[in-house]
Amino acid sequence: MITTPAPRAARPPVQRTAPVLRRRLVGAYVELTIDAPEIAERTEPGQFVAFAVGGPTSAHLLRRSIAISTAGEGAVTVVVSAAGPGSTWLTERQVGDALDVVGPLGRGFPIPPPVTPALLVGGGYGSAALVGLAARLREQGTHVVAVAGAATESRLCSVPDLTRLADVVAVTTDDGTAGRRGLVTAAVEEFLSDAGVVYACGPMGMLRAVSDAATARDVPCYVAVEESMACGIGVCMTCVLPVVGEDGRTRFSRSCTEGPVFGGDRVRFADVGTLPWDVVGADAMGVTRP
Amino acid sequence: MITTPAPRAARPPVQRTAPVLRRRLVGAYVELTIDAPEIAERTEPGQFVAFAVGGPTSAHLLRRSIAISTAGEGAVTVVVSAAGPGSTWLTERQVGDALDVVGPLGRGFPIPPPVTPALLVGGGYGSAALVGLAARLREQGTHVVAVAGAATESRLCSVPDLTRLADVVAVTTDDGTAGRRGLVTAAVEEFLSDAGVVYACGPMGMLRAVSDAATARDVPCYVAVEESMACGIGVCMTCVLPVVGEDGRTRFSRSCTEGPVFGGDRVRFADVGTLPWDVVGADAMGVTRP
Amino acid sequence: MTVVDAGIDMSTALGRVAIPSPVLTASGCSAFGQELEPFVDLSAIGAVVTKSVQLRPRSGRPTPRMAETPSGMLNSIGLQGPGIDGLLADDLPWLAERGARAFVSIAGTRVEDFAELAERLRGAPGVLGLEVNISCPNVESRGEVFACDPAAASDVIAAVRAAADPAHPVYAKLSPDVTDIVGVARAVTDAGADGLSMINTLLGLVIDPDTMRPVLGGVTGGLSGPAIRPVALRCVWQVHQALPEVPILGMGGIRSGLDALQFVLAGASAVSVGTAVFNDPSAVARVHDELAGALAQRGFAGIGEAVGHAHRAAA
Amino acid sequence: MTVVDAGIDMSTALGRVAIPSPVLTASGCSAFGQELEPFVDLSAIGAVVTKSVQLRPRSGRPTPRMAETPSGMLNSIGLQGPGIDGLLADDLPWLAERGARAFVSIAGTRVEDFAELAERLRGAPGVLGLEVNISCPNVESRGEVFACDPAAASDVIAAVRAAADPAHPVYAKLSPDVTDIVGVARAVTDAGADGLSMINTLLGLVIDPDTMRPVLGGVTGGLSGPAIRPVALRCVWQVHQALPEVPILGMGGIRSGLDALQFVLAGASAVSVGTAVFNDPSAVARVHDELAGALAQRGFAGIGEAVGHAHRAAA
Ligand SMILES: Cc1cc2nc3c(=O)[nH]c(=O)nc-3n(C[C@H](O)[C@H](O)[C@H](O)COP(=O)(O)OP(=O)(O)OC[C@H]3O[C@@H](n4cnc5c(N)ncnc54)[C@H](O)[C@@H]3O)c2cc1C
Ligand SMILES: Cc1cc2nc3c(=O)[nH]c(=O)nc-3n(C[C@H](O)[C@H](O)[C@H](O)COP(=O)(O)OP(=O)(O)OC[C@H]3O[C@@H](n4cnc5c(N)ncnc54)[C@H](O)[C@@H]3O)c2cc1C
Ligand SMILES: Cc1cc2nc3c(=O)[nH]c(=O)nc-3n(C[C@H](O)[C@H](O)[C@H](O)COP(=O)(O)O)c2cc1C
Ligand SMILES: Cc1cc2nc3c(=O)[nH]c(=O)nc-3n(C[C@H](O)[C@H](O)[C@H](O)COP(=O)(O)O)c2cc1C
Ligand code: FES
Ligand code: FES
Repeated sequence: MITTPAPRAARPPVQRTAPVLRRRLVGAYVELTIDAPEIAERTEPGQFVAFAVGGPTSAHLLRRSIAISTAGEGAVTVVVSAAGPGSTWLTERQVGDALDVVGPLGRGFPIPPPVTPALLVGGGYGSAALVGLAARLREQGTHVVAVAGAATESRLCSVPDLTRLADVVAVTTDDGTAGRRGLVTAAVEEFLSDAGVVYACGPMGMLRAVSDAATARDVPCYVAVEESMACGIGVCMTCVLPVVGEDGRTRFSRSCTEGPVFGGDRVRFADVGTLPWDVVGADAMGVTRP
Repeated sequence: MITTPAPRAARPPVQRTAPVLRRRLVGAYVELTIDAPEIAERTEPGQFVAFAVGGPTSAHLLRRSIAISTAGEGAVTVVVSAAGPGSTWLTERQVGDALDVVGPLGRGFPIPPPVTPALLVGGGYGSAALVGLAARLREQGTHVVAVAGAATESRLCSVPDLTRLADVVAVTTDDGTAGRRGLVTAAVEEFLSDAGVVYACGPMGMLRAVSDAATARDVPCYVAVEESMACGIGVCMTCVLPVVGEDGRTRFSRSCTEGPVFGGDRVRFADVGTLPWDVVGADAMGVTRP
Repeated sequence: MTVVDAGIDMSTALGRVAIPSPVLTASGCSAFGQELEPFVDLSAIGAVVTKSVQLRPRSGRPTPRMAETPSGMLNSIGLQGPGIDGLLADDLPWLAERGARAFVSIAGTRVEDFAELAERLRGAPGVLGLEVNISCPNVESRGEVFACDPAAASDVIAAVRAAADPAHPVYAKLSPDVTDIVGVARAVTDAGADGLSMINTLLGLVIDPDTMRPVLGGVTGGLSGPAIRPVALRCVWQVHQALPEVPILGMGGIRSGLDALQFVLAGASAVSVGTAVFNDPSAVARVHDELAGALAQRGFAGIGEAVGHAHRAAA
Repeated sequence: MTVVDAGIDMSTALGRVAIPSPVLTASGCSAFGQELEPFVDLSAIGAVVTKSVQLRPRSGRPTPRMAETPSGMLNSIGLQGPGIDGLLADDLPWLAERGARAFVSIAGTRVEDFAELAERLRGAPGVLGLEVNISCPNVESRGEVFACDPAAASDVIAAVRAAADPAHPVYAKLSPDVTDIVGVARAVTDAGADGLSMINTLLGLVIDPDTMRPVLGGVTGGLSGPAIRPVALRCVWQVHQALPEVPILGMGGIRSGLDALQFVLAGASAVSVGTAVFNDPSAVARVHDELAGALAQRGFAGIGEAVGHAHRAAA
């Protein structure tokens, strides 16, 4: 394995009621900035927050996890895509509305020494999660190349921010409505040779492709995964993935507290949704070596 | 029995999405006016509407029944008191928000010949339900006396409207913060001798007292009751009261479709919440004549 | 949702009797149909499943009869109703005149009551079949609910099947409050049930924090609505898996076409919409339209193909 | 809600062991307590009820492991956990160091497994007692769940009671998916249970309308959350009515102090907060405060007086 697992965040999360300070449409998404100083001051790039949805009459009990795009000056910014009822409700919040939020949650991206050139790869709203990271890397003088891809122009995200922060930015769309036509992975191949570390956030298929490409070239790659989460804080065990630990053994690891940032080479993407025999404790489930 | 049961409404209800046109605080209540022409044109004084509450993420399945205060010019006005989660949600609606509403529901107040002097008695937000009636009676030249009572000033309702529409208005509060100190019933006693018909809307205790007083003087009295309703349209049988029919037999009658307006002398107030042996079908429940 | 009208074949059957739509009302949630007329074309829906009727008129229980619960409600109506005479005199003719099909729910506290009701309903106008509500206390067995005892449940169904018009399909309505619903399903099917209605309400209780007493006059009541949908789907799934040839009328928390689709995929060939009608009086018609759209979007030519599909896809 | 701190006596007991608060976590809904530390003072709550542990470490089931449902959720975790060795080595010492009480949930697929777990937990630091999760398939009886069979359930409880530290109260955790919960309660109490935890999840199913297959890898899963609260309250009510002297740890959909109050009034002397923690990580502490306020507002001097009050008020 090339990667070292991301360390635990330095500070624990808090739960707060945070008013919406700003709301902005960004292509197909809604960007919300909330007033949450104690969350902002604790945030490390790559962490996420969890919002209660639907207000006091809600039938939706579970929080929705949303990656933190940027955190600073007392505020936290997120980009939300209206997928189902919970995220749709979030995108409908207006300035002044109060949100019940827990964060920052999970582990951030490990930060490389300043001299290591970094390649950041975002897919869809996944690019938002890389903005804080890009800022942090730029701050310490790291050379940053960013690739933002999406199915179509309206589903691109954070391109202006990344353009401002990165040394090089490439945009790809599957349908060619913006940037180069094609998948992000094509652009990634091109920049990989100059990269010392890769960070990726986006759909699972993309994470897998980016991680495979980087690992094949011996470049450490960190991915921020998106697994269905019931609690977001590590107590329910719904969000697990088969991840290879430092001892070489695979465990079902919680993406909320042991992730969402994992070494890409450590995530057994092909086995997600299955129970491989060599996962620790699979034997007790009756799964034996084939 | 002095009263004839209220007849069915002339026109059936409709279900519509109605935007809020106006929102106004009235003491402890919120008055909402909604844009619902098809409901407005069908409304008879005394009918009610039923609102879905909590929006698309709501855990509250049941509609909330709210009396219609006035209906006209394409709009319906209601006065809502924030009691539990559903009514609180209603009071939080803003101009432009869309409400899912069914109405008009139930039976209206039977209208007397113009020459019959009418006494209208409202308790708390119950006074709102009398405004449309007062307007209708005034239109046909009936002499109208209105008594509006409440526990305290902030819980009075529709006093300006009733003052405009009625020939005489009396206000009472239990704590004396407005009008005369005391219960509405004291004022009622005073006006009863000149009344040819009484209409009352308010808490059950008040309805019973007003109805008893009127009936004792042989004045027909119609009350609009408030029973817990699951459907509001007559299909669930949750909202029943023991009511004496024209054949003299008591039935568990649905307050949503056979009411909410009942002849006060026909409602067996003392037996509400019990199963008297002489209710039609009580024998099949194992309740026998004592 | 966009409703795709791709000429989906929505006709299905209750037992061997064809119906034009797989979406029906649920017993006790649409009375005898009259009140839905302003909102729904009663002749276009699968059938009106009438409020469970007994031999004699019943007052039902004292109020309070309901409590709202998270995504559901508790009721304790106590089967208020006109009795079989009233049903035959007023309600069935009214429905028949309008061309609406009545799937008549019958209830009783003795096996003979059920049989007598079935007998009385032979040849009644507009009656399509019988749904037997066995979630009633059995007076001959210290009040144990028929549906909770496979033997008692079978006795009722056998008696009804024998007494009923042979052309009337007889559906047994099962309670989820049992350790082994497949066992009950098997027993009543062996006794002659032509189909199964699943599920009736779950037994529940709510305490009023103000009075500090149970809210309902009857202490416990029946829990219904979307809250119970996962339990209902599990029952339908288990029974269809064990008895794939037995038709199922699925219900429990159906509110949308996609909810109905889940029941169909799990094995129901028709569905009832109950509590959702209280939220949306036109729910039965809306669910029909949404279900048709959902089936079309998924490439089904008709509802028939979709019944039990979730089991087959596994193979 | 205004929390009235009127010096309400919130101390209660699990069996004969005193605890300072009647509000506990629920097994499987707060892992082993660590992750709640930023949100809750673990030494102030009644106890941390730990995730059910088995003899060996378990991976749990493949994902997806959950589906959100109206006012609830379905889960199929498959008891992922470190096994008893891990628990003894890491989790219990961690809790003990912080002065938190551990009510250890144990699970197995054979009677002997349960007994061995109880034996291993004798004298372990910080252990207050055992909650026996009998909602597991019994490998010796074709996978029938222990909790659904009074005899199998009693066997487990008798074996655990015999093997456990005599100072440890043993609570049997009951499943609502039975025809007669009072019968199961009576059987396990006769077998030596010091108390009853009620209820575990209801068996449910959700089908994904896109894949047209069950959402969960394990097909069915456990339904929890406010949706099931009326069922849980009914179970507590029935069992307390039949066995008023048996202590009950009530749970199922508790989200607020008034929800907890309902359980106490119905007969629970303590409560667990499960799924609500996913909505609000500080729920356990909040429910304690709200319950204290609610009891004070109603004139109770302590929680003890309120236990079962809804039954007494009837008289
Ligand atoms: C670490 C993390 C970061 C995320 N960041 C973002 C972000 O920046 N912007 C954004 O728009 N979305 C983000 N998501 C996805 C977002 O959480 C889901 O889209 C959202 O939960 C869907 O909720 P819903 O009510 O709209 O959909 P529903 O389908 O109704 O959700 C039902 C349940 O499934 C869960 N669920 C459904 N889809 C997902 C998913 N893709 N990932 C996780 N859980 C899911 C929900 O949380 C909910 O519990 C992130 C998810 C995770 C785990
Ligand atoms: C015919 C009629 C006319 C009404 N007119 C008005 C009005 O003009 N203004 C107004 O503010 N309120 C009115 N109400 C009362 C109003 O419907 C209830 O206050 C409201 O339903 C309470 O809902 P909630 O969610 O706030 O309370 P909750 O206590 O959470 O309600 C729980 C359930 O109980 C029912 N319920 C609770 N209290 C009542 C009640 N008093 N009457 C009927 N059902 C109840 C609710 O509808 C709901 O189904 C009327 C009720 C009826 C039946
Ligand atoms: C108010 C009410 C009354 C009911 N009455 C009956 C009844 O008379 N007979 C019957 O078999 N089921 C009755 N039921 C159960 C429903 O028919 C249905 O089985 C159950 O509510 C689940 O479906 P739902 O969640 O769609 O309501 C009643 C349900 C409710 C809510
Ligand atoms: C994700 C999850 C995991 C659970 N794991 C366990 C478990 O390991 N052992 C157990 O006895 N109960 C387990 N339960 C059941 C809960 O302890 C509780 O009995 C049930 O969820 C009802 O309470 P609630 O509605 O407050 O969650 C689990 C519940 C959930 C939601
Ligand atoms: S979401 Fe609960 S453990 Fe990760
Ligand atoms: S509220 Fe349903 S019948 Fe009256």
